[in-house]
Amino acid sequence: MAVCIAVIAKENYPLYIRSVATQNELKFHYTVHTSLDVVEEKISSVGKALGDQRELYLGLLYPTEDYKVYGYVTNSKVKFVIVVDSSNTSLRDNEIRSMFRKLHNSFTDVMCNPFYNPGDPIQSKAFNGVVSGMMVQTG
Amino acid sequence: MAHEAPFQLLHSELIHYICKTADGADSENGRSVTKLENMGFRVGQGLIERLTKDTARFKDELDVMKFICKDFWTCVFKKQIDNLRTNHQGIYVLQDNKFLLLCHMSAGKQYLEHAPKYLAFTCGLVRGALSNMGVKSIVTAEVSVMPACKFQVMIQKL
Amino acid sequence: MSRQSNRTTDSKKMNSELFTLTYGALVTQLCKDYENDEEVNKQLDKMGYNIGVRLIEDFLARSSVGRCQDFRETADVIAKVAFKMYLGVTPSVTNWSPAGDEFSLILENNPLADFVELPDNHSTLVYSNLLCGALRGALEMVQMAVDVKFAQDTLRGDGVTEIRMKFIKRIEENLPAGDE
Amino acid sequence: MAGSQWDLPPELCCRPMAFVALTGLDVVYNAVHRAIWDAFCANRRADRVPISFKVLAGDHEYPKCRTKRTSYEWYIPKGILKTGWMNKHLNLVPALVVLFYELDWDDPQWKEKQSECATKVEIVRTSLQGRNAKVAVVLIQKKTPLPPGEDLVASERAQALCTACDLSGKSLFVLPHTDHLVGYIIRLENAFYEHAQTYYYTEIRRVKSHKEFLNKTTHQLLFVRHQFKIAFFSELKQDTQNALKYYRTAYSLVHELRAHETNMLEIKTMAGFINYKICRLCFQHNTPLDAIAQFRKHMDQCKKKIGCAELAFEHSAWMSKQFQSFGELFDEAIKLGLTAIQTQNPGFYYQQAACYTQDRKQLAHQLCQAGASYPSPDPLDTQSGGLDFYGQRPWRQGHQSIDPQDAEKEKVGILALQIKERDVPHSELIIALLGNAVAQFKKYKCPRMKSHLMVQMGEEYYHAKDYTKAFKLLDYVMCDYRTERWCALLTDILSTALRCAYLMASVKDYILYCMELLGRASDLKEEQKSRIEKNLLKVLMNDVPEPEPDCDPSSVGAARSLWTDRMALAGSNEMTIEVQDYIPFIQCKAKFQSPSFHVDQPIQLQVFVRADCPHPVSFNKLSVSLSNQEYNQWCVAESSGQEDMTLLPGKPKRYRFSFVAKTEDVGKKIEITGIELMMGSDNGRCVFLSWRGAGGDAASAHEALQSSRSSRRWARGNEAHPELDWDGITLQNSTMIISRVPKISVVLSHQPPILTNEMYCIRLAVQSQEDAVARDVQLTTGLKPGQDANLSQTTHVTLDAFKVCDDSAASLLPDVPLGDLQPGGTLEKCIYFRCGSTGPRVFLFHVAYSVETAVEGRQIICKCHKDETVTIDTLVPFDVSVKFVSTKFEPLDRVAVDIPFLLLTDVVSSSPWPLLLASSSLQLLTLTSNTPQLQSQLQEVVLQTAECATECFCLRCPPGTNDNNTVATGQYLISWRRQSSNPDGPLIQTTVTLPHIILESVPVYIYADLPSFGRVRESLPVRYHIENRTSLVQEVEMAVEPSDAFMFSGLKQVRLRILPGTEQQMLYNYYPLMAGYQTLPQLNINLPRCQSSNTQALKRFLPQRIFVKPQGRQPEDASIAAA
Repeated sequence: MAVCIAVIAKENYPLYIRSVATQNELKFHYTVHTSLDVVEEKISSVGKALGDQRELYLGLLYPTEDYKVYGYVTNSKVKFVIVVDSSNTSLRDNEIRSMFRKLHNSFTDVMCNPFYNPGDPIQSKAFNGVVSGMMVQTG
Repeated sequence: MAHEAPFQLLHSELIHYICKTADGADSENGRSVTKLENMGFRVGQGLIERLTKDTARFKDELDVMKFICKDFWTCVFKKQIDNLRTNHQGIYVLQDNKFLLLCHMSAGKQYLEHAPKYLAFTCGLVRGALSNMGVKSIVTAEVSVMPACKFQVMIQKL
Repeated sequence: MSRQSNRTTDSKKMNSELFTLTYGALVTQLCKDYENDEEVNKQLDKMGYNIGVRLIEDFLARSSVGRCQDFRETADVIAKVAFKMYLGVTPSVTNWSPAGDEFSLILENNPLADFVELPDNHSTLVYSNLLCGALRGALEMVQMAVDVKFAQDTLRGDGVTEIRMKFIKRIEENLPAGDE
Repeated sequence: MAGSQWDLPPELCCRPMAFVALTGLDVVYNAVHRAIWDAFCANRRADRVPISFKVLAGDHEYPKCRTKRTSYEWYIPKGILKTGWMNKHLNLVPALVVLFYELDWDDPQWKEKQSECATKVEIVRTSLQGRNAKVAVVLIQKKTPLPPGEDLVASERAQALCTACDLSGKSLFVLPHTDHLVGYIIRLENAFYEHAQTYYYTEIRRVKSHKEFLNKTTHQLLFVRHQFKIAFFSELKQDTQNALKYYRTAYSLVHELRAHETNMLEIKTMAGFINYKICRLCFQHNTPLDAIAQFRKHMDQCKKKIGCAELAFEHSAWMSKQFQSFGELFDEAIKLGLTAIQTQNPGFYYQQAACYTQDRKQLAHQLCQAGASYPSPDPLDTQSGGLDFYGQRPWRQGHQSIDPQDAEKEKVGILALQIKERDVPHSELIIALLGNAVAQFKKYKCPRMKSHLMVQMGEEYYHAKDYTKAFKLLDYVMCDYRTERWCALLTDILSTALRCAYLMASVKDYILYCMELLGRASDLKEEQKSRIEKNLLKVLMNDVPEPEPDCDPSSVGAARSLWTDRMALAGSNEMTIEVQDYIPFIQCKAKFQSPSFHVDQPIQLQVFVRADCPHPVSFNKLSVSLSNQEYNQWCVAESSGQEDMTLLPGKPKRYRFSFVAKTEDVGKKIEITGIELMMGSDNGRCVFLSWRGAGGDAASAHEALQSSRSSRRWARGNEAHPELDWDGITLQNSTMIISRVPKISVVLSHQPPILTNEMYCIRLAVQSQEDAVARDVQLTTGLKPGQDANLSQTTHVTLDAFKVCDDSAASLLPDVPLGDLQPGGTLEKCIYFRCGSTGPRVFLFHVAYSVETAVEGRQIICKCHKDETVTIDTLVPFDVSVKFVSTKFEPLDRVAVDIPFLLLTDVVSSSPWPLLLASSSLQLLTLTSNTPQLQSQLQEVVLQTAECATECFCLRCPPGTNDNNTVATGQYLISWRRQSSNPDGPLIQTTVTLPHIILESVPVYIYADLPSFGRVRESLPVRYHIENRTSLVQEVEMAVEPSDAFMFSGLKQVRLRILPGTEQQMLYNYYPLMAGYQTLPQLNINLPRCQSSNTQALKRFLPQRIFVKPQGRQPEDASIAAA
């Protein structure tokens, strides 16, 4: 279960950030923002790497003392970032993957909503619902 | 949902509507063609997003182009692009020898003038798809003999 | 090529998506062009009509359905054949009026409205109104004047999407089709 | 610096090396010894064995060795590791003591020296009481030794010396003090190294041997201690593999110790030490992943071991240090060639260290209550001045039981520590660590991480009240967040920056950040925004703003006074903000109503302004600056004027400007170079927001793009003009001034085509529809520029109707004044064109004038112009053909000298219009006219299209012109004009150059005189003249052949001579017999003297036939009679 989920535009500005209410929201903004360094590095190294399987899932971006940050990039260069508590060791890699899949599917639907203007912040209720499903329930 | 009748009819309604409303001030159909193009753009964005959901990340521009010519075209127009050429300097020419949206128009010179209207949406479609893949471009189409047509994609380097 | 994906399978689905998205683009364009939702609804109905009158030929050609005996049969053909053929869904036919001249098509999911989320400032927009026009137009071509409208719409928070159809009259053969 | 309490001891961090003591060397006064010592110390590179040498006095006191305890029965250890231990074995207790002694084998007093040496050895031995350290002797000798075995004395005396000093042979060395010193030294030290190895080996054995005496219950501390010692000795022995092994066991043992409040610190300290050693060795063995894994494990195990709650900050301090020193190890390893990656580099550890120091700081703030005075006696000082064991409390050293034996002491001690913690400069530590981290992340391509850390640094500086530095850092990174559009983060940074600005009372920055925090890029709550807005307005009123919330109260006081000073000092109250780098709360867009304006219509310019702040805000002045400053005056709106300068939140306001362009700016472009909006007032403080170009700030570009794609409907319904939807407004930053539309018509009347060289007249009529007088109308006309170059050579324009202009006339006539033109009036003008070559030409008629009109009630004089062009083809007027014929109209291919012939000219008109041929003339060269004075036969002839006029001239080539070559004939001149053209207009001379002719000469010329006709049966006298044209006497044979048509009298055949230049005449009387055209009797001529010339040529001159009339009614006998 995630403590923060973010969608980042092609141009690296946030389209959607949601974090558990209890903790300092700003901190997560910073965490997500800094994680983009790694994302960009991974993206740019496509093709350079010898055995590069060009997966959309970027895996663990970097571990901090208290969080694990995972990344995923769509072919449209939109990034998803999921932050989980590093104390939460139960979470398996493929669970993270499936979370990203869910996100991606829901995001695609948002993109297909004719009333949504790509590049604008995401306000979709449906998307919000999907995200809520993945967040650590608090209070 | 076996076939594309509804889409084709919708498409021609689209053109009919746009060109009808375009009369008066901006009757020169340049403006209405732009409108069609923009609608196509938005649709292209959405389609490619769905279409590339399960594919591996693209290596480069050419990789994207190929995808447009094969998968994308197949899904939208039921066939692949017949011929893709490039000068390796950001210009690609996609040729479709039997373009779906022109098939129902009887070949013949008198229709050639209407061709732009029937291609604008598709130009937008391609441009939108590419732009969503991070490839900024200008897409133009030309018809010499119906129902064959060429789409020229000019990549805009940033 | 590197990505020989099994696209062919979902290409049908893609095509429906192409249709859905294109329709979406049309609706938003109309919303830009017209002052209020009422006019948009009207325009959609009109375009639906134009599509309907053309689509019916295609329909009769593909489906080998003959002339319908009564309105009930018509309802079934619409639901089981037409909708299936063109939208890939089969609405249920219910709520017959005692006189048998009025019924509802209940759509569990409405392909036109996949992905759509109506913004608040379009509360009175009947997003899928094209369908009404199409039905009206198509039936008119087989000498049936009907009145079609949305009774419920999931987009506006209803549980299901319901299209209400009312039979008005038979049109005499020689009468020309109504205006467009 | 403080916090050093947490630094790792140097003896832990250094690389342990075998310790060898050198005695008997006098490095001060003895040069030889000095040299030896230097050889040992100098350049100890990696290739030399790792030994640390020390020179000690022969009688040096080594640390005493405690008496070995025989049993651990009642022994209770007081701690894990003595603080002195490591240092002892690194620097105090040698593995080997080497005695240097000067002695050659053949020394005269061998005996004495030998015994002295023995005693020295003995002294050393005693001072090493109980240590296993070895002793070795080095004999410094002057002579180079003979190869082993040869020097019997040597071997025998060596033997003796060994026994005397009771040394094994292996411990006696010879050092010949010769030129190969270094070589010998290296051999020596290798030998020493072996000795050291064995020494440490035995030490390890010794420590191990204790093991069996130990029991699990009371001696856990010893288990750890021993493992550590073994590991350490192994390191000294350079056996790092085993060292690592033993350290690992030691580490696990540490964590097996029963941990409680009192010994927690000791355990953590030792754990930290051992962990350090392990990581260090892992890196050394180039297994960084092991190092990292070990460190993680270490941290996981210790994270929760906080220990004494009142001293929680100690734990954070310790944690921080752990991370820091690991970071340093990592960094060091990288310097030695290890490669790190973006996601695993020392930066993360420094960052984490910083994090823990931040915790430490917080805890310190919570726990160290101010006020309490430092207890005395100082519970922290110990009689020894230091601790006996690592990580113990000064006030209860060696105390190992669970609960402190003296609660009071405990409290005092803790208090002391807390008070000490108070004056630790935490921020310094944090900033230093962050600094290290920044350096690392910079290296490993993490720009965002870097800026994030810099933000933290900035905040730390802020907390440390170093506002200037804080401000610098924040301001530096701000733009990154702005350009990447992370509003939440930007807002956060801005808020801190604003606080700094407030506390420094830096007015400009304060205003700047207020403006941005009010703007759309900030996600502040409404109430915060309105608070900030209030402050901003205050500052603009030159008033002191309210302090920002949660500013440190102490500094707020200072800030207040700073502000009051600022406000007091006059001047410097103006400031300008370049908007394009920020996202201020006032947005601005400008557009010209149209991309071009005619000079006689007012130029309209709209400026849209919008404020995003919560409350209405008003400004004082809005001014647009244009590329041509003279117009700026018209584009100013001021609060003094009737304009309403108050902006309602989110409601765009439009300001319309319009001005009249200068007539001289026609054809120029006017650009908006900038827009300036003034807030505040001169008496208060005024801020100029200045936009570049037609507005827009750091964020607008993106917004424009988004809105262009947006599906949103422009402002719905009639509640607003559609254009007042903010995103809908598009910039139009420049406009063209184009000349006024002319109100005249230009009509051309003429008769195309042009005939070559004629003076072609085009009548130009300018009619005015102006309602004012069109002044100085000017015509520029002629060949339209930009056509084929040589057209301009052959085209000429003139206004003079009366003479043909020559080639000097230009192809374009500029600015022909036509005078003024009254309203409704018409001006006419004829222009004449002469074209020397055929083909189409484009002619330009550019009519310019100036007229006075009123724009916005202002009278302006503006120039207008109208262009007309016409394309006219040029044709030749007529074709002239010429031929030469004989007097008998037979075409001639050559002309005989001095014999008349005819020239015929045909003039065929190709003009569609009638031509008047005024006259024609010949200009002859060499030839002469046969007729006395020839005059034109086609005067005043009018030729219709395709009609032809022919002339005939009789010419001859004068004698003496050298024959047998061609000569120029001359020219044929025709002067003409269109019949329709003005009678007293000029005539055009067309000159046709006549073809050359080929001359020939004949030796004899013959011709006949005869009447123009004969009559049947009437005599017809024919006289033949024969001239000799040569300079010789010519003989001529003549014969007349009989003919049926004639009878004749005269010599039938004759032979005669003709003198040069003379002529002979022969008279014949022919008598025609039949009427009609009759061939005259053939006259055959033969020139025997010159066969060259053919007689046929001569025949050409003679008449062939004659017309014979039939006989008349009454016969004329006279004629017969005459016969």
